[in-house]
Amino acid sequence: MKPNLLDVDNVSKTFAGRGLFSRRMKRAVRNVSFSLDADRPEVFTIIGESGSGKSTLASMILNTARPTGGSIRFEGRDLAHIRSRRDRVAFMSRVQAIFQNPFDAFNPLKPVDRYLYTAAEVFSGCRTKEARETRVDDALHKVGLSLAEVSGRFPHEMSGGQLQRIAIARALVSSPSLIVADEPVSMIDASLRMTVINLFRMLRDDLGVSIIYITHDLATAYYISDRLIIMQTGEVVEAGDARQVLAAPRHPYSIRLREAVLSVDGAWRGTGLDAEAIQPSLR
Amino acid sequence: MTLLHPAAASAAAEDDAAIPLLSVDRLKAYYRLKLFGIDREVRAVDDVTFAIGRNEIYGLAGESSSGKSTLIKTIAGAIRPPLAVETGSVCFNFSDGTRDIYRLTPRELGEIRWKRLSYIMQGSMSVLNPVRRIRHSFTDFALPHVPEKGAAFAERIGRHLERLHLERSVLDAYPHELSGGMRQRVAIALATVCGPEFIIADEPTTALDVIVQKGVLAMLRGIQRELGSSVLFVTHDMAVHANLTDRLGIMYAGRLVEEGRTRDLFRQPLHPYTRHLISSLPQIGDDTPKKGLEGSPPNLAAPLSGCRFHPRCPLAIDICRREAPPMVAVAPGRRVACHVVTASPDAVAPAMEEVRP
Amino acid sequence: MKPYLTYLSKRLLQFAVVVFVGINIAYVVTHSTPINPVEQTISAATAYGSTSPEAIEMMRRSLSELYGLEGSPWQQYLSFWQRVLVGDFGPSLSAFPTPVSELILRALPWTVGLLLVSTLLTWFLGNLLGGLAGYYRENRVLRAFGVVTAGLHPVPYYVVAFVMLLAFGYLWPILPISGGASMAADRTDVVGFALDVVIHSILPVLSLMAAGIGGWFMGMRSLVSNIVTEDYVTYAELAGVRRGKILRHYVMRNAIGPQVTGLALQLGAIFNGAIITEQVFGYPGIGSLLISAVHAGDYSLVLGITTISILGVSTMVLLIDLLYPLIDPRVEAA
Amino acid sequence: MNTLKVLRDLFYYNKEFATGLLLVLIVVAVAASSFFSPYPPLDVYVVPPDLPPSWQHPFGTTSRGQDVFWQLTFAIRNTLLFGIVVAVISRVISLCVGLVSGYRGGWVDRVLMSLNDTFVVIPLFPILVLFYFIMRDQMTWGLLALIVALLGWAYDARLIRSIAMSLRTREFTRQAVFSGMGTGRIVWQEHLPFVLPIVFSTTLNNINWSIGIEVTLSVLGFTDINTPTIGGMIYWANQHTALVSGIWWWVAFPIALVVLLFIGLFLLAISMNEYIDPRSRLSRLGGQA
Repeated sequence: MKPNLLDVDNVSKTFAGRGLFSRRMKRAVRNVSFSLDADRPEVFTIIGESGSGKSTLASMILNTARPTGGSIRFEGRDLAHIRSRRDRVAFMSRVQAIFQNPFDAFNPLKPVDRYLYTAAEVFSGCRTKEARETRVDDALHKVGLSLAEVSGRFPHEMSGGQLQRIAIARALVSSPSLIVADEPVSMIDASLRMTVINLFRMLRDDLGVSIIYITHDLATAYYISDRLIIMQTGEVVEAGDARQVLAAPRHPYSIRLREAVLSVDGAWRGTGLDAEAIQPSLR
Repeated sequence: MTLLHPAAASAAAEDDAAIPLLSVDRLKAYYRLKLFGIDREVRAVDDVTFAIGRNEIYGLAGESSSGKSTLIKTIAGAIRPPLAVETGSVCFNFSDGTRDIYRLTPRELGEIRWKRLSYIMQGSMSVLNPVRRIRHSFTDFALPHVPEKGAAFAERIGRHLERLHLERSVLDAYPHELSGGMRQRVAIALATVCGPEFIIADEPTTALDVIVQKGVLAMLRGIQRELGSSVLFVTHDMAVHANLTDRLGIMYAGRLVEEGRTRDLFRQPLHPYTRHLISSLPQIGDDTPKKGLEGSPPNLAAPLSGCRFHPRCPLAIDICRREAPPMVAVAPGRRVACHVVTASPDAVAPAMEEVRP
Repeated sequence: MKPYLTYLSKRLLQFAVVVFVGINIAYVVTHSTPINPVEQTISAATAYGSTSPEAIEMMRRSLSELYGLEGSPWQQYLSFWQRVLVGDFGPSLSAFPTPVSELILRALPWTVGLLLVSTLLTWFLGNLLGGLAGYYRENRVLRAFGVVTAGLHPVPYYVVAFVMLLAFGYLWPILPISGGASMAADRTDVVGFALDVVIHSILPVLSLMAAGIGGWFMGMRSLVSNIVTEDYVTYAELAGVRRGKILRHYVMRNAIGPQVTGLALQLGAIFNGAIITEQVFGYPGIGSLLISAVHAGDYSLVLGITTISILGVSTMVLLIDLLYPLIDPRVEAA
Repeated sequence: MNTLKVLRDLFYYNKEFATGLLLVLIVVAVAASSFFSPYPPLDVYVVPPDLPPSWQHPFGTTSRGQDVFWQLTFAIRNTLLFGIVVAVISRVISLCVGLVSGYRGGWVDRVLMSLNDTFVVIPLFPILVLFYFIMRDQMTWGLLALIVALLGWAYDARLIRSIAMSLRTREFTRQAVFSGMGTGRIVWQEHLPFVLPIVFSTTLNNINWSIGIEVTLSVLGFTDINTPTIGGMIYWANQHTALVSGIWWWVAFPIALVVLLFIGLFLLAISMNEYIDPRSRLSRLGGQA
């Protein structure tokens, strides 16, 4: 039987508390499990507010942090067995990452294309300049750009949407089968946001790449995801089909989260917030 | 002081109601930078005119580099080089007289601050002095502007906090001891304790979690209704505008492109940019495909000729490349700056059907 | 209270590390020399006079013990620590048989007084003026002061003291240029003696201040010009809070924390400066004692002063660190 | 970015940089002219002693029969060289400690920084004096440079560490990791450009500091007094009570020259700040304000 693309098996992450004598433990992620099927590429969304542990979970899947409990297997292989640089490179060529702030995700002192070339060289073994350029140009075309538009440009010359598309192209250079995107559109202007979101759909449908989409925004999650989990203080409180969960959440926290989403319908009815009791939920 | 005939007085009051609380007239505010001998001029606010009446929440929407932050800095009279006002005026018609904010001495400006004009900033962590207890911040900000002193002043603050469902014990805390949502509530309490006539709110909920955001917005709305203040509310989040604001102005590249009642604007956006913003908004339960807009906002240091939206506009015609469209009233309380829309408003109507399935 | 305890334990640990490393450096230096320190010291101590062979032999024995050259290396190391902890460095060789500790105790008040007065004045004035200069950027007087201190800042203590000595000793001799008090001072006349001490301290204090004030001034000025762009300052300005209040409670209050930390980090350097300044003005403190001890080849005194300096400076640093939470309520983050 | 263009811009638009560069160039020129000296540096009584400045001896002569100007050229050369050697050695230490501490974090960082803070706090001068006291005639110029460097790296290591730490959390570092760059490539290609300006600026300040130490120690006679240095000149002048006997030029010119050097290096160091500040650097590149 073919192994799953990704198995997150009862994963926990505990941080030692700061301080010399106070050994308070902070449990950032607690007993999280889910799997992604290798034959059915999907957009799998992790929803959570700040402090929910969603970013910690993401870095464990990306193998930049080690779980303190449970295991993560990619294509049947435990990430804990990745030790050598060669193993890490092989892993990264299959699992790639996209970050939150496109304005910070490129070294401001260097042209943006060097990341693409490096990826082509390291992951795809392109020895010659021509091979690298072809590879990079291919990846850029997939996100609607071309090497001519990007070559030699500095990050400050580009918009957030363009930069994020370049970041996606950069992740695509090695033809990965999984991309982890941590809040990829929260810093992008509304008019450019959907371009990036639609790219994920294209990656899934046309290229067969699975996406783990991490966000706090339920509306984009509804728009793009196939399945989702909702996390609160390190735990998964609800999981399932994205549309079903968001249409009718069951866990009290999911319900509160769902109710807090501001819908544009408020403006239509002219009611907006007035319907709410002014008694707010004090934290 | 002249004694007015009762009838005349009421006429004056009616007059008063007609005069908007804030009138911004043909305002231009530019950044002038000089570095290593290269001069640069960034036209962050370029010819903006609008007005805000009493007891309303006016929303201002726009993306990064739309100039909305600069606009509110200018309205708040918080101008520091390299930002400078080129032309135009910002007039407040407060209950005790009209003031042009750029004709005031620093002293006069200091007197209206907080008492009549207050401000809620983005990022509550950084707006509260980290080494000062909340109580002292209240004293610093409010004491000079209210009649109460001593115990009566403390009582006023206490009552105000209760009104906002905050415990009095927050007064003894330092900012870092409060959660993010709590700090933002305290910041709102601080901005409203003097009962100001006008409140500028700059992305006050952007950094907050969704659940907390809703509570803070409800609180802001409640206190506004109670005080009868006017609020200029700035955020890029259209969903917040939809739920909070009475009227809405859309900014693009330093200019106001559309303005109207929030409800009308969402129901029938006219400007192609507004239309895009609203139609591309993902909604739970809405399965229609949404599209992003091609291209990116123009560089304000080298503005385009004509309409600044034309390179990205699906409706652009020849004149859009040559002439900047003026803001034109197309209906009562509704203005839009678009050659195509003002030429044939009917052409826009069919497009509206796409917005709501 | 708990965060303070955590903080306290961290600072105490750091204090222990500083003392441990510092004393070990002193140990390694004294025990790593390729030459025989006993013979070296004897030849230096007896160079300018005839000493009887018996006395030299006695000296040799007591020196061997003093240098900790008796017994195994481990025993030597332990006895070294023992001496440090008890504060007993034996008799001075140059002022035999006065104990080293007595000489140090005699000199210590002068140094502590000079350091305390000059450091507090320098720190206070430098930060005050620097803060004003950062807040009132257009002020001409403060700007001029900035240029002057910036010019003085890179010049080391010795050169500043030396130039002061030239200026007030030779070009315009109005102040005493040497000693801690007049030789003929009547110590029973308390007021007169105190005045005499103060007058004698003016030049050393002034030169320490001249060399030190620029660092605080420029540090504070740049801190303040960063802080005035912080949101909480802008916000207070938008609220119409009076400028004086903003300067005091919003700007200076937030800048003072880093400057207190800075004081703790600079204390070692300030102490170095004081030693040198004392020597230039013949001030009867630790610095002058150290340098004359070197010239006299007085090993026990040199070692005693070095260890006392390390202990003293790290204790002062610890004190500053412990006071820090009073200034910054966010001590947990430290 | 070509460095030459940056330097040119700095020279034209930054008063501090231009003045500092000029001062340092003057001092370097004086040091360089030592190679054309008509007198060997260590020889005494080669000219008539105690002559005031004149056309023949522009800075006068010493009581030991040396020409002050030519003696000064050797002295400033040695002093400057001392400063540079100390700065280079201590830069290597502080870069290694700072970068390793910043990148590794965790217990490595805690141990290194504890050690680092110790070196910041410990009063250096008594230790140097103790060292001289033990070594005496073995105390050579090179040994002193090594000791001063070993004791003088800590303050700047802390600075470099804080930059390294903030760079590590930047997203472009993660982008580089996921582009397949190894640690070495990230450190040298991605991060070094951010650290270099501050390293340069601290180098200048460190040269100043170590020259200050050297001058002080030699004035007190606690170094190898036979190598001509600025401090050594003042030491000999004091030995001959030059000021009391009115030979002011023996003291005044060395002090004036070394103060020029101090101020020049300091101005260069602070003018670097403008280049270091990422905001002004970005707007130089033409970024959005």
